[in-house]
Amino acid sequence: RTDNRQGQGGATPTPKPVELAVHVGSEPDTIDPTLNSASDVATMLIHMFEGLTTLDKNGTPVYAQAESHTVSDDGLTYTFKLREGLKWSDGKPLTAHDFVYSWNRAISPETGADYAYMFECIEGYNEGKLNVTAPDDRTLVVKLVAVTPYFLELCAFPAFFPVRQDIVEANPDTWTLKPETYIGNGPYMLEEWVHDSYILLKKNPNYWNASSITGPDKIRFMLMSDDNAIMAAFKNGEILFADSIPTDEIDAWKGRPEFNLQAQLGTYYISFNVTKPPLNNPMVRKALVLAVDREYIVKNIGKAGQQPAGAFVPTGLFDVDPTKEFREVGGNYYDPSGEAYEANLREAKKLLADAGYPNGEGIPTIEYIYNEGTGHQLIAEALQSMWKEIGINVTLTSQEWNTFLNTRKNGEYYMARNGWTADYNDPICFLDMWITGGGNNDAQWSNAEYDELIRRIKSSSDRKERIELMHKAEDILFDEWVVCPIYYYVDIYLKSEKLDGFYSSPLGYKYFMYTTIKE
Amino acid sequence: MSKTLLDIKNLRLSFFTPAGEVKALNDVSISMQEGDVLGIVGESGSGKSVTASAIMGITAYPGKIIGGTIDFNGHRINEMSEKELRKIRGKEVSMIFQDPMTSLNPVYTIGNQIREVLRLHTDLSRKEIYERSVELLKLVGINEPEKRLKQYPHELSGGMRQRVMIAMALACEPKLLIADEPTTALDVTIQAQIIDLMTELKNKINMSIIMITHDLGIVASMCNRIAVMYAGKVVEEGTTDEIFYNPKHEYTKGLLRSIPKIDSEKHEKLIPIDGTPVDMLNPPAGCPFAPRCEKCMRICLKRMPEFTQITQTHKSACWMLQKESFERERRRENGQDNRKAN
Amino acid sequence: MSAYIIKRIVSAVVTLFLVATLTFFLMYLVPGGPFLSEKAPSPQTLKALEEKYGLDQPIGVQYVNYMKRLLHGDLGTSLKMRGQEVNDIIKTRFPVSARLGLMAVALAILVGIPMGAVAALNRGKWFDRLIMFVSTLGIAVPGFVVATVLMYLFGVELHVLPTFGLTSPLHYILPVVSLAFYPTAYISRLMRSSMLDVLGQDYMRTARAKGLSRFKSLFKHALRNAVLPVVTYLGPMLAGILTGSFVVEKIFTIPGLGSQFVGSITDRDYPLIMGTTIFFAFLLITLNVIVDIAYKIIDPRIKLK
Amino acid sequence: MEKMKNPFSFQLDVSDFLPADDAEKQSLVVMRESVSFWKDGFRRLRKNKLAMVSLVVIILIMIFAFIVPYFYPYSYEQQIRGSENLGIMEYSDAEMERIEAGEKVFPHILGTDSLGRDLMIRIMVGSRISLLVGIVASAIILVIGSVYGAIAGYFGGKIDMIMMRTVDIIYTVPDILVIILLSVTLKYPLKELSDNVKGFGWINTVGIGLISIFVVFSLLYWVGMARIVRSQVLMLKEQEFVVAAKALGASGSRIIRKHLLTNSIGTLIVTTTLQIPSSIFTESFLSFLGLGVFAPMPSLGSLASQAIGGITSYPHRLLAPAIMISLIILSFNLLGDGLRDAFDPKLKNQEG
Amino acid sequence: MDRTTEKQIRIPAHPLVEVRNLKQYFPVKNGLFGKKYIKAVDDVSFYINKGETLGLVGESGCGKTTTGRTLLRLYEPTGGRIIYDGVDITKADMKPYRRKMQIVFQDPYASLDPRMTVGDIIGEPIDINKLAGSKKERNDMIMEMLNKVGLSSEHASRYPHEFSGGQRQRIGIARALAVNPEFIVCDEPISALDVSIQAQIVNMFEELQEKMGLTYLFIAHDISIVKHISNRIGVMYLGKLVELAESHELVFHNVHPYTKTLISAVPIPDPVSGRNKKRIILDGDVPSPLNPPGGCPFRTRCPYADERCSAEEPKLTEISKGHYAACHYIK
Ligand SMILES: Nc1ncnc2c1ncn2[C@@H]1O[C@H](COP(=O)(O)OP(=O)(O)OP(=O)(O)O)[C@@H](O)[C@H]1O
Ligand SMILES: Nc1ncnc2c1ncn2[C@@H]1O[C@H](COP(=O)(O)OP(=O)(O)OP(=O)(O)O)[C@@H](O)[C@H]1O
Ligand SMILES: [Mg+2]
Ligand SMILES: [Mg+2]
Repeated sequence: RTDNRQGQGGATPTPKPVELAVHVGSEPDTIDPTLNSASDVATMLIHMFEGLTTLDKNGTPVYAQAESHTVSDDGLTYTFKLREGLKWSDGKPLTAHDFVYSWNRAISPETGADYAYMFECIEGYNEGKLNVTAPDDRTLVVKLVAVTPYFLELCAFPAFFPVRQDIVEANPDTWTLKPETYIGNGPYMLEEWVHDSYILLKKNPNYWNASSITGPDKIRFMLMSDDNAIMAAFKNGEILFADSIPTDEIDAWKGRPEFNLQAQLGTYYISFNVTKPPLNNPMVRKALVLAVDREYIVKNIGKAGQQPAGAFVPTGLFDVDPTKEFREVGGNYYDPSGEAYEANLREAKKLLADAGYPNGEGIPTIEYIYNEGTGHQLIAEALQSMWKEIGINVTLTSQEWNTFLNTRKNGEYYMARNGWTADYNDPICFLDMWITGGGNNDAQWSNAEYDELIRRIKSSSDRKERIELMHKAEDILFDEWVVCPIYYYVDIYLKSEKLDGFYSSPLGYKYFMYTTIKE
Repeated sequence: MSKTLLDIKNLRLSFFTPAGEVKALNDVSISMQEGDVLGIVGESGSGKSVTASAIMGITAYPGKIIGGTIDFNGHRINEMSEKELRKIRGKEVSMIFQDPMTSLNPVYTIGNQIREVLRLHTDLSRKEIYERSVELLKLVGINEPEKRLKQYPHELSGGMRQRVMIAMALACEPKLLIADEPTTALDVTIQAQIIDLMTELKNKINMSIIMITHDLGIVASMCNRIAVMYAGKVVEEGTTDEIFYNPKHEYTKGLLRSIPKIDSEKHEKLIPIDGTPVDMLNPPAGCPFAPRCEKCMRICLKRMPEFTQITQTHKSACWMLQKESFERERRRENGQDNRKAN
Repeated sequence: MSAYIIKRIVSAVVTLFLVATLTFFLMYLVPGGPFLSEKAPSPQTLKALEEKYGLDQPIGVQYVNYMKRLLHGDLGTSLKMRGQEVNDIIKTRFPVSARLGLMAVALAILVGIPMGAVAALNRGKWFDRLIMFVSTLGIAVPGFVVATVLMYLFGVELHVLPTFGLTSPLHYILPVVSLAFYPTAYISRLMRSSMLDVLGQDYMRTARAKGLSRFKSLFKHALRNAVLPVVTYLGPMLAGILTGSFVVEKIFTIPGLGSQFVGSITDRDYPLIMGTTIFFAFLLITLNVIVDIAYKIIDPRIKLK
Repeated sequence: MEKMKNPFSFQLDVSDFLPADDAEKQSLVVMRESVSFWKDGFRRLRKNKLAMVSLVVIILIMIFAFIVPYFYPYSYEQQIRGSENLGIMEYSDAEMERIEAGEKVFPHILGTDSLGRDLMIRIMVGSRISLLVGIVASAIILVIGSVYGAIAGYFGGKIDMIMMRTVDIIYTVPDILVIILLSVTLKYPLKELSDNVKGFGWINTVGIGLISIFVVFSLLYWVGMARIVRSQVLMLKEQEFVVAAKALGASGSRIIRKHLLTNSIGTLIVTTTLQIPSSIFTESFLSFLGLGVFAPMPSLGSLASQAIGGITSYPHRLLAPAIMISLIILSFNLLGDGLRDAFDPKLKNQEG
Repeated sequence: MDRTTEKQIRIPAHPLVEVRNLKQYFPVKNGLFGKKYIKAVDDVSFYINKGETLGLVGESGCGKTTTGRTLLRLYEPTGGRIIYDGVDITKADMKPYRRKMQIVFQDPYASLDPRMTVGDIIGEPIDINKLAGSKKERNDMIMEMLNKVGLSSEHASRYPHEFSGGQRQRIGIARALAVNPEFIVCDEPISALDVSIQAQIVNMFEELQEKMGLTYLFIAHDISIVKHISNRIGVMYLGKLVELAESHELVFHNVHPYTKTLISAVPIPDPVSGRNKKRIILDGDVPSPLNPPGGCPFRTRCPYADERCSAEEPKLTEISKGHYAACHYIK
């Protein structure tokens, strides 16, 4: 134990438990690991549950509930060996059967999990019964459809966490609501959930590696949603960690030790509806893409050191050679730097002229929609003025969030703000969405060659081939200029200097279980 | 004659409104003896109510007494502090108002509002106050007083409410009761009841009454003295008989002529007073009645006439009266020419 | 009285029914749906979910089903906050909002009424002007500015008051004050004008003629009559404030109904939208009845019909 | 008894006692200079210093919002590169260079925002929008609410019952739902209308955003006004002058127009001026939901709510629009109070 | 059914206005679904000949105003018939009759719209009935009306609050006269006026009647005025007509105990006869029209009432020519 200062005095018989209050997000819709799709909730979940593997400080998977695994030669069968004496937080033993149940539950339509598709790589996904078996209590055998190099990473993903069959079946919808029924297997367990106020965790004595958990006795996740309130609470020391900052305050915090940023696997981009003229013309789209000064947006609006995007797949994803990034290898499709802006602009104008719209003449006013929010609006306003430079007039329309999603999804727009973050460390996350008819193919784009590429990637078991195909796919995306990337996301957060031992994964999960608070 | 109860001398009172100074009372002198029932009659806006509130010391904002004195039962009202005045109000002099509908607070019971006066001016215990309230309601002829005490003003008829107002006014057996048009809002049959009641009570507890009204009929039957006001002035004052049978001021005369009498057998044409009442913001320089007066003379338009004492008890301010003495004087001066007088 | 209550109940049921019906159809007309998010769920998942919650049925059927359940007092379960019953959500959130709201109303009344009354008594003098100036300002400054500024001033700069949650009495101060800001200003204006009316009434003259002191006549006779318009305003205001303020709850991290309600709409959480709306309507109607009765107690002339 | 003094202590002559003729009498009855109701009201209004100051302030704000922008060297949407996030009266490096080069650069009085837009001009234009919204929306509310309330109150009975139930329902049904619905349904038809139907071109000039705001107000926010007017009308319709008009054969609409509404003017003024602030705030709320003015056009409400995120770093960005809003509202309210006092003759001031 | 058409009084050949068994009940809510009625006017019949004045007296709330207004169809009558100049107008479209039948109100303050100029007030009937072809004509008509009631043309641009009560009442009369009516209901037109002004107005009414051949229903509670101006007088009590006779007859030879009380209660503006006058003082108040006593309405206050009075409602009967009274004990 690192935090036993109270004990040193010896005068206090029962030391006051150390409690850490942090903000990672607002009231969750659900804390069912299978159902969750929010990354802030995932942070809470990794404290209360554990998969077969977990991610370490470097983001690489390490054994967690599993103590070892073997992979068949064809790379399609994974056999995990679970640790001995694993227990649920209520003391009941945890077995491989629990994983079988949980994973099958995740893909069941009744469950309605957003992330069900993550189990696609396992055999039997389409039939509704996964080929996952537990020959004995400590062995789990998983049959995959294709080689999935990131499968161990997937196992660390919340959707792959085990849940307790008896309890979930008894309270299918409500088991997450009360500490008594919210049984996990992670280092912490739920003590109290006051909706819209906080979620309080305490240490789980039944965790297999409880002794290694050096973090505070209790963690209180404050469920706040007002940026100013969060900042005020952080300033006051009422919380030691804050996951969001009002954008206009970023400049003031930059350079302070509390201010942290970390690249995130995500891209802020603009969708073109490629079915609507004049956006059905790739030259026009390219002109629009080129006419954006990304550095300006990042510097003046994003402010947090986001990286101007020169392609769609963000930085931070590995290429064939794991020391190289996919992005590095793929390179930019255009130069997103500020210096190149003038040249880009010239090219954009030329493109427009070539497309038959010299100086934008003949292009009707195009509508750009975005959802409510100051940052989105500022970007929209900046884009509007940049596009005006090449003679394209854009009107801005803000929409209420759900309406916006609906409009975008149904393709009832011309241009729309968009954003995508990875669920796991593989570029496919950013590419398979563009297949014809894909649920997130907001561009309504369709390209047979591309579809075929994606199909091949998905069934390929060769990492090298896969990556190469993925580069190819991205090339097609930018041959046709389907999207207009703006910047790659970064994760900014404020962390008190008092907090030691904190780390966070590239997917944005925050680990508090090893933190200590210094005076 | 018995003791003087109220003596108002040269009272001047103005309202300082944004539109200008409204000279509501312009040199008003009235006096009354103990036991008198003084009627004040006059046009609407002639200052009757203002006079009454001045006696109570409750002149409304933005009104101010700017001259004269009010002596009541040994107190100089216009020089007393608010605190001293409060001891007199409701105890030695009480007032009831024209509209019993609005003069009672609608949200408190009758009992509550009567109790308030008694608690303020007497040291009676709760129980005694209750008994006194019951007794008072009985006195003013309200049946089932216990029940009435628990009722709210809106649950009573107009006549009943006015009785409650009277009961409240009588609570401390005041020396003087000022009734400002107490029956105007009531029906004739109810009016008759109230007037009967007041006369009866006056005799019972020996108080004096100032009766303010428009209705000459009421004055005729209940008052022994009458003051006639016009435009902030008392223009004639005398005993009831003197005013009715020997009116000296043209306004009084006109007033008497203009009312129909129910007991007259034939259809007589009414003789109205022409013209309209004075605008008190711009009162004329001379006699305020002059513009409406049939006998108006040039002097009337220029100068306010002084009082002429007709009898010990009767005085009137009219140039017509002065004219006679002026002519008498002139006759005496000239010795002859007595035919010239009109 | 009981006849009055029965009558009100009958009309309340009709109103509730109409409000529920209108909201129901409005809700479905509004684009979007409860299961949308930045990452669209797969069509299978979507279908499964819609089936699970009966959203795949024709709207008419859904309506009838909903109404049937409503009759049994069942408001359904939230679509967004998985597993939580709307009844429970209201049950846990409303008391929080209500507690805050009641305090704010109390504050507004305790400050607004004397302010208005004093202003009326000093009509036209500088004190009146000052009070009217301040209360007009109170109406003019938007709630989110008030709350944020208060939070920064007292929470961060002066560091004397906590800025979030409701764990101690101290925690109530900032949200209550922010919440009370507008109603205080409004009440004081209302009070001033009705007080001016009352001061001109005949019974005030009667009170003076009785020999009552100024203070007493004001306190006893004027206040009670003047407060009537305030009472009328109180009904809808209470309903609004008790069901919580989105802004204040969001800024001070208070688990109330107000933030929940706005959230439910952006989430298209149909049962929650319905539940909260019906609850609000119910509360509004109830409070209006209570206000009517309070009105009758204050002013016995009022007949309840 | 006082002794009579000599009545002729001053000189009188015989002619004084000659009867006065009508002309002489009449000359005395000076009827007050005729002041019409409105004139009289305005005279009283002019005496109300606070109201007059407010009026002046309103006029100044109008000039500030509607006229000054035409002469201002910056425009509200102009993003000056390199001049982002300037403080009050600050110049950017580039501008400093230009100044050193002898050029005249108009100062950014209130600084610039994060896109390098001059805040002063944005406030001016924002004031224009907010004033427009505040006044027009309040006017719409005034018209719809008062007509509706007057009809319900005047006809009474079943009509009243149905109309007031409708009001209750509109009041209770969540407005956001309706607004969202309108935000998706209104825009394109309005655009259609302005583009394709003759005579509706003005819609584009005013802006579809503004028009749709007004539609929202005319659908949702008039109910409070309707209630107030109704209760006023219930009181007024018992007045004899209304019966008189009926006896003369006046129609319901005439009575409502000529008698009931004109006599509710005091209430109408006050309620309307109180409505202005909430209209201004509602606009910024609506623009979030996709119904307000479209970016980059600012309104005071949206300027304030966007600045709230930078309250510690750039407090002036919040303060400036907030003060402007307060100023507008304060002056409208004080003027409204003044108007009410001036035009409501029944307000007595009786306090001893 | 029969009762409603029953003839209570003999009606001469061609009366201008005829009212038969007029009823006006105002519904008041009672309990949950119950309704009660205020029988403001209950089975009242009378007629008015052309050029005649019928006075109507009675205590406050006895239904005088309601009678007058129902007669003008300002309220829809609950029962009975109104016949104007031989035409039954109980259900007729009133538009043409609004020009023939007018009303003057009690309260000169409340009956003039404070927001209109005098000119507009008088112009209103002209506008409504489109009596003037041009603006000038309208102006001329307004001036004519003003002159008719003794006001000058310069008054047209002023507002009511600038006038004294008497002048306002003149404005009210001018408004009624603007349509050139034949029949005017005068609803206590002088009660709110100063004594010295009352006579002016009464005289004016008389002059106008002479000049224009007007017919009046003259409502007042002051019986001396009513007697002065009316040819015949009806006395109402609690919604019923209790006595109807020639004015002189009614004042000096009245038979109904209520009429007697009413007349005795009028204060005489003469000290001697005033002091000596024997007044009948009634106990109590007029009962509420919501719960009228059964039988004779007056029985609760009548000094002569007995069982018969509570059991049976007396009918209006003709006791001498043109003199009707409703009392069981008419000598
Ligand atoms: N509060 C006030 N402000 C201004 N002027 C006032 C005020 N009260 C009374 N007056 C003026 O004082 C004058 C006398 O009023 P007062 O009420 O005494 O008349 P009155 O004789 O009682 O009339 P009425 O018979 O109508 O009651 C009137 O001209 C009136 O305009
Ligand atoms: N519109 C109405 N609705 C309900 N009740 C009414 C209405 N108008 C009059 N009444 C009632 O009808 C009865 C007769 O009223 P009305 O006004 O005719 O009496 P009135 O003889 O004219 O009295 P007053 O002398 O006070 O003018 C009263 O009890 C009154 O309350
Ligand atoms: Mg008076
Ligand atoms: Mg009447």
